[in-house]
Amino acid sequence: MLDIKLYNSPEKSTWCPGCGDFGILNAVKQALAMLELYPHEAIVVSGIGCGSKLPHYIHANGFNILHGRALPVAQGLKLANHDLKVIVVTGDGDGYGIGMGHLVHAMRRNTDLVHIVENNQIYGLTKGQYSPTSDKGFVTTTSPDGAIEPAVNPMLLGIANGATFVARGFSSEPKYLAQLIARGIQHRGYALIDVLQPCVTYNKVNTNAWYKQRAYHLEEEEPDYDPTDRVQAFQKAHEWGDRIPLGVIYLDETRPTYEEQVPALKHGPLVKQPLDGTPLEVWEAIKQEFV
Amino acid sequence: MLDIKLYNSPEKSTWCPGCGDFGILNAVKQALAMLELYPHEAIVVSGIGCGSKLPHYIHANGFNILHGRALPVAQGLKLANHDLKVIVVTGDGDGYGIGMGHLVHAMRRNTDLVHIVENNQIYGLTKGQYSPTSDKGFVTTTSPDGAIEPAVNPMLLGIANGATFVARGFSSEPKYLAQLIARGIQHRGYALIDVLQPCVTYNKVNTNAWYKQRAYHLEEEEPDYDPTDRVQAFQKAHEWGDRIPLGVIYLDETRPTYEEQVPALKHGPLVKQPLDGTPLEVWEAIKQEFV
Amino acid sequence: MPIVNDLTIKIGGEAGQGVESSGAGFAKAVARAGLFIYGLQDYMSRIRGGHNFYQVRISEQEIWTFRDAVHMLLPLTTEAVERHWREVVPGGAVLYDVGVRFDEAPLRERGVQLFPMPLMKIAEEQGGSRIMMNTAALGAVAGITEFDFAYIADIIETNFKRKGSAVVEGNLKVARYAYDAGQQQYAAQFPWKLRARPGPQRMVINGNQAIALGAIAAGCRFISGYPMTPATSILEYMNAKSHQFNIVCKQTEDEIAGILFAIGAAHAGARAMCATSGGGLCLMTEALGFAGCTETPLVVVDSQRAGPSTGLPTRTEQGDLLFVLHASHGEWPRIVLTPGTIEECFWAAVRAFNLAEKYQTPVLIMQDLTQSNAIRAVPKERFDFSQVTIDRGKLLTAEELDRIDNYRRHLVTEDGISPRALPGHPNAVYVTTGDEHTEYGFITEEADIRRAQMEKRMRKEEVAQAEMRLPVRYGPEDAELTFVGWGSTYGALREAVDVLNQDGPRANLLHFMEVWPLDWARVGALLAQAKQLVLVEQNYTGQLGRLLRAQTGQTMDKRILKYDGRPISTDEILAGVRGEVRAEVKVYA
Amino acid sequence: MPIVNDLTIKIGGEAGQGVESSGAGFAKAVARAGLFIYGLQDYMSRIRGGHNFYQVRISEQEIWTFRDAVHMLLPLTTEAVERHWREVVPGGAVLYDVGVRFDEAPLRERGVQLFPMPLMKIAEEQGGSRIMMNTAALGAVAGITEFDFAYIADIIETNFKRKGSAVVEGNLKVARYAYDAGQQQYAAQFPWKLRARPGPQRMVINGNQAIALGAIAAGCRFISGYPMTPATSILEYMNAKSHQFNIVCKQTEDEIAGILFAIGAAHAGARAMCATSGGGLCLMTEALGFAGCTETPLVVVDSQRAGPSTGLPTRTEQGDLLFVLHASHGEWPRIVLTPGTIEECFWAAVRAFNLAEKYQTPVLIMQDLTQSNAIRAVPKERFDFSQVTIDRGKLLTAEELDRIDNYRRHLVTEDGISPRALPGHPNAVYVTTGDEHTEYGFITEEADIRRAQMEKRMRKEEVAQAEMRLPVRYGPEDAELTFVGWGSTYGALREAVDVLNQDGPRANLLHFMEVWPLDWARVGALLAQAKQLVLVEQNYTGQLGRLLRAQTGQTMDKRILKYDGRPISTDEILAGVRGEVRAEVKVYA
Ligand SMILES: Cc1ncc(C[n+]2csc(CCOP(=O)(O)OP(=O)(O)O)c2C)c(N)n1
Ligand SMILES: Cc1ncc(C[n+]2csc(CCOP(=O)(O)OP(=O)(O)O)c2C)c(N)n1
Ligand code: SF4
Ligand code: SF4
Ligand SMILES: [Mg+2]
Ligand SMILES: [Mg+2]
Repeated sequence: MLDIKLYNSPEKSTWCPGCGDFGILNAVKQALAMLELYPHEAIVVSGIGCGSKLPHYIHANGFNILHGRALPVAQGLKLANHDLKVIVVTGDGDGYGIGMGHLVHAMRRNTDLVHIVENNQIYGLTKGQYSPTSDKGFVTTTSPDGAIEPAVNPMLLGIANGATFVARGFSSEPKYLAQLIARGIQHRGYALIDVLQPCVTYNKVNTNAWYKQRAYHLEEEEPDYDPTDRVQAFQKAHEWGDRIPLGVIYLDETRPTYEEQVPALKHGPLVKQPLDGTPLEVWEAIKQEFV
Repeated sequence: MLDIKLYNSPEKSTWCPGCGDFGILNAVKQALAMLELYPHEAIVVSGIGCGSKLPHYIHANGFNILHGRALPVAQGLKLANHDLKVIVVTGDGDGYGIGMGHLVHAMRRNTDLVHIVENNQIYGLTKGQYSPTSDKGFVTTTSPDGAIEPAVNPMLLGIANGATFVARGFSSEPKYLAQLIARGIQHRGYALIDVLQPCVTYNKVNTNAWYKQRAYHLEEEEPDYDPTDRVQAFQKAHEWGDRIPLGVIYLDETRPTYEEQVPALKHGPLVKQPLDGTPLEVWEAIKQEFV
Repeated sequence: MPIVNDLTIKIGGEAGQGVESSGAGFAKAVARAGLFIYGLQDYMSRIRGGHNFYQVRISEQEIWTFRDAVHMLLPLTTEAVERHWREVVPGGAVLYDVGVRFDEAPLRERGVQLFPMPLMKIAEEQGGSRIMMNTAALGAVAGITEFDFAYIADIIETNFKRKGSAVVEGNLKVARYAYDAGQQQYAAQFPWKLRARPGPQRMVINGNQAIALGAIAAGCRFISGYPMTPATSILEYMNAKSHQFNIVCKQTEDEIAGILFAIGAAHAGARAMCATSGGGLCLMTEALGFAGCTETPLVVVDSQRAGPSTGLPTRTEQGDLLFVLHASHGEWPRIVLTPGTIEECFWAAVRAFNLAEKYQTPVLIMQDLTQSNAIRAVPKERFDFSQVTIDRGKLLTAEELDRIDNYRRHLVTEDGISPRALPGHPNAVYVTTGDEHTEYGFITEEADIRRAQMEKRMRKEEVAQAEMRLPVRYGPEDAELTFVGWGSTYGALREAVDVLNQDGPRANLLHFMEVWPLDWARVGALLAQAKQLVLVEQNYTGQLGRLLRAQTGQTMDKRILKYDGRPISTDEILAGVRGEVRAEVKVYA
Repeated sequence: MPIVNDLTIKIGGEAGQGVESSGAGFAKAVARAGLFIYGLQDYMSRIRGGHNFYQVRISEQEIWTFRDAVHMLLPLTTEAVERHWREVVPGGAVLYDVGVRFDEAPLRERGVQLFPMPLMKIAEEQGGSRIMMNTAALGAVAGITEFDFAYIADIIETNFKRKGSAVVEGNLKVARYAYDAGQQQYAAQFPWKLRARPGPQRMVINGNQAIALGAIAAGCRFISGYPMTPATSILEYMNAKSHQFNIVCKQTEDEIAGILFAIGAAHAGARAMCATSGGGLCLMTEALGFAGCTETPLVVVDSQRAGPSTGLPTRTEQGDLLFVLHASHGEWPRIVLTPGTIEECFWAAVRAFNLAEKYQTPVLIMQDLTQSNAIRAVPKERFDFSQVTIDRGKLLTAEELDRIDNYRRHLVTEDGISPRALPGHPNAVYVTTGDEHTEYGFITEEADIRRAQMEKRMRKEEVAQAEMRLPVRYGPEDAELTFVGWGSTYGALREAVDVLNQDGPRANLLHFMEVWPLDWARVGALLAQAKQLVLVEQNYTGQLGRLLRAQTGQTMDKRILKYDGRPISTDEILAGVRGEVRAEVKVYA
């Protein structure tokens, strides 16, 4: 266990007091400390949104991308340097809305990274429009009659689309969350950790109390639950409303990661290969192919 | 039943002889004839790809969009004029690759349209690169070592993401397919019909014979199969390989369509509302709100 | 001697402290009293904390912009004092709660008066809640400026009534108490006064509201898009009016879907729009060209913010001009409007829908963050809805379609515009596509058809040119110096012209309210008449200047550019003209 | 009198009939015989049917483009005759299978010879398969032109060996038989002959292969993207070489992901690229600005095809220039290369990676469909890999990082370029963002930091300018007429210059191989020297001309524009200069 202070950033956070993002930040730091990953060994890649400012508030490599676009950058990064531990942090709008296409394909690919979704069921940074995880009927400035679409179910999404680690955490339980994140980092492949995150300013329905009342620890309440059983996981994934399970909902440890299967990476990370030094004979032989 | 010749276009198709798209075209025409929908009552919206040229080869309203972008246009169209029957036709690359984000959100929305995916497991029009439905290991010019990602499973995708009608057809069985399409059109909500479609030029693995050998009619072979049972459907959706079920895999007739829930559409299609004629008093009252 | 009805009040504090609502509320009260106001909002891309401000300028004459000089500063935090005390004119004052601590020496040295008051205490004791502190502050300002309390009472009524009468009562008590206290303590020392001038009502409205109103007036009943500062408020206003006008408002999964939904709706026949900022527009680029190729009418608002990339999400810029003019690969006709005032925003929206349907192509309205959010008191008659006309161009009616035969959606015509049928009529069953197509809309690769279609489409730009507005001139015809600008800087430039015409040199302004297509020969002639062309833009490279040189050969003699995300002020422009160096503004001669 | 080594052969037929492989195969055989060739591919956006052609021009001197005149037409279909017989020069011939029927009268009238042959029968009888008909046709051409059969045998060996010796044998037999038959029947009547000129080997290569090779030579080991004509072959070539060079080639879900993967890889330290066409570039627009803002080195190829929108997917255009120069909202530094020959493509790719890393910003290479696909015989020494250098700019080594302290990724420097650390070193743990940021990479909204960062980024363009290539001049210094062009039209313009300098008026060419940023004062001076500026572009609006006017004030005297998706030919340019009217080309004076 490293000292958690190692990860303190000089930047002051811009989050509202009471925001769930604080708990998530704390949990990420704890997870890194637990795994003894030094700041330079990990890179936190995020989108745009309140929660996506997280890389500025942790001392670790950080890359703060565009809205909805963290995952493809993270995958490219991992393919170029698979020595780095890649932690992706996005909002729910970011990850499940504008980023949906990338998300589904990232799940299929099973690149080794952990994807933490700060799911406050709202667009925070743009001041409170409904998000893809807002429950049906949720009233905002852009859904004055209540959201019409049923919410995206992240657990189901993960299971159906090939994610190999699908879990749910809660920002008000940072210790528990840290453990989930640590497991996600250790998991070889794409790990989704959806985090219930109260937005104290704009989401007056799904509040901290609302989540607290409903959230339970799956492995405690259902010790026989087997996350590797796809059908069981499928059924469990539907649970939302009165009771919300936390923990690993689905797990598949049998699939290789994407990068393990790329022949060009057999010799180690791409960025550690020399760029030049190809003997002239090789070039001559290639030129000969065109003659 | 209308005369199928009603739907003949003056355009000659550009498809390769033997292409599965012919069967799909035929099935769409049959379905329209069966439902006695006249050419002006339906609109066929497509993406870009071999199969997406279909609207040119059928006499009906047609709108041939960009690669991956048919679904959002189709939804906007339906919201503006819900009197039109909307038939979306895309390729597998189009629908499940570049169009994935739109697809998942369209499924959630449950806009009333039928979405036919001409799934040849390849990028046809760009001359044979692997597609999101290419099986793992499939060798093409852009996957010289075989595709690494496991194929997208369209049935699972539909079930998990909120599609209310999820079916599979086969282009070499146009009658059967026509029936599926007709059911899809009649279904109130988003209906996915994934169609096995041999690409005789670029897919030398998943050939007509390959599909023929494996495809079976679910409702015949498993008369007790209940597509409204989510768990059963989830399990059935995994079937691919030696046996491939055709028919309606999943069905949910309980969810209202998106457009039924939009208050502005209570008075009929948007395009049938007058643009002007608001009394000046109304405008004065609005101006007063700013005083 | 009192200085009546000519002052600027600035409130500064953290996000979440009600800076904007207080400022805008006070502005509205003053506007109701018959005075002109301009309200400028400055805020950070965060929800709580940090530092925001709101600046209200008040005048008896019509005003078009803010000015740098502040007469009364209301800091809610120490940071607010530190950031803004230098802006307060000597003789001006800082009014603050006694709890706000700062180094008073430099302020005194500058001659700035200090007006501490127990605002928090007043709020707690009179209203029962600290939240009412801002009400206390504004009450005090009113007292010190001897502004008729009735207007304060009135605005409190309006703004708080949906929170119940107890809240209204509380705020009224707080305001009254602070009013009296302020008047007693400081009114004598503060020369700037506010006197009501009852008269015709004026609207207090911002540019985005004006665009949304214009769109609704023009019959737009479909908006799709994705929230993005500073365009979101257009989507939100349309949502707020969706019941009254049966507007379909669709928040989509992203901006790509946003524009595509609108294209689908437009194709079906609705007047459809979307509104976004630069990053969202990037995602719409491909679809814009598709609309151009398929001849789909469409209105897209780009409310610019400071780029590149995510940039400064809550700050302003005019950085997208050349991007908007060339967005999407290949060539297709487009129309670009660049309204420069709030009333112009309204009319630009109306006009955009008519032009879009007339020329069957996308029309882009360039807005920016300043003009999206800034409010002005605008005479009501400037929004004369009876003057709004709806021109759907060559849209075929059902009756016309009943008689038609051999319908060709992309018929080659002299003006490039083809009769347009909406899908749904048996006589006009057609397909169209973003591939090159025949007159019928079928894909073709034939060179001659391609040329004919390309020329037909581009001809629409040539035809439209004739009806596009040349730059408006403000100021005398003959001048030593001619400003050249576009979009939201109109106000700052207009007032700079006024100042110069008093103090010299003689100046005027050529302002582009529409920018593409134009009759460039005439634009060139206008520019050529000027003795000295001074370009003023809020970007780094002087984009309008580059465009004008490309299209007319005319070169700007001087360029005054600002690109730090803050709106350029009349004062900064004047400084630029006079050769005074300011860090905020770059001047190139 | 035989005309030796100066002819054009054109094969036309349906997609799927092997038009391209036959044409390119023949071209390669001729190139191996020491002659220069240029092979032009024309194909439709469909997989089977329709009409494609392949045109091979052969010369003893180096050639840079095709010419309109065809000496031998090989139509595989009636349509091919109908579309192309007018291009055959009087005295030239149409060689065809007896099964191809057409109206012979007009051909005879023009003086075109008809060379029917039982090609299909030869293929079946000699080779056992109709598929070998094209081999028969090319064998016959070789016989008629009295081209040394050894080269035909040689290319058959090369092209068919992976199909096994039976196929090779069959084709050889067919070719030999047709060769003899052609020679016997028609050689005496056909004056154009091919004589081998054994000498140094030349590469037969197209522009996309050259870009891919250049990228590999420059150390690019990461390419991500999505298939799109005409850029796909770059992705495919990199895939083909992925084992040999350990290249990560990632086909992504779309072009947005394509560029973002590359940005991720580039940030990690790989030399990364993507290649697309206009539609895909539209989708990359937002990410381009992000790379510009975060100072990420990146190479993006835009192989242009005819727009707008999906347009003519398999046809050429230079329609994206202004879009590429202004793509993405806001302002950020970019470098745009516009190579005009196949060897320039190679060097542009090499240079692009060096410039990208040196200036830590995106470099765009503008390619087009013609140059993507057209092959030329290029002397091998033009691809001198020993001259390839790799300059990673201010990239900090591990040793330098070991000694560093207080690392600032976006340090403000005189040249705008900050020392760059790759993530992974304990002394350089940093974050960066597309929001405006401090030198450390943290989000900021402070005006002064914003200005400093904006100026720092834009300074890189000013600094880069000094090392960017001015337009290359071809032809004499003093000329009556100066062509101005960019990109793939170099060959057609160069040959037009040659013709004019023989026939008059005296001409030269200023060709832009790089287009942004440039030392515009020097460009302006070059343009100002010209007596008459004749712009030649493959687009509707004359985009380079507009850019040049914006940047230098120089106006083109004449514009020759083509926008029907077909490449402009030397002959069309000459016609334009001479005032001959042709439907394919628009000339504005
Ligand atoms: C392309 C683009 N569209 C829109 C935006 C505006 N925007 C910034 S954050 C955000 C949504 C934030 O919601 P979420 O992802 O849930 O994050 P949160 O703020 O709730 O943490 C949006 C729409 C943007 N930055 N870029
Ligand atoms: C934005 C964009 N990217 C790429 C392309 C090129 N493109 C055209 S069709 C196609 C894929 C076709 O595959 P699929 O959708 O499966 O249709 P099919 O041709 O197999 O019927 C691609 C990549 C394009 N037109 N637009
Ligand atoms: S707006 Fe909501 S999500 Fe954003 S910082 Fe505040 S509480 Fe957190
Ligand atoms: S390439 Fe394949 S999908 Fe395309 S038309 Fe030919 S057979 Fe059909
Ligand atoms: Mg959120
Ligand atoms: Mg396909």
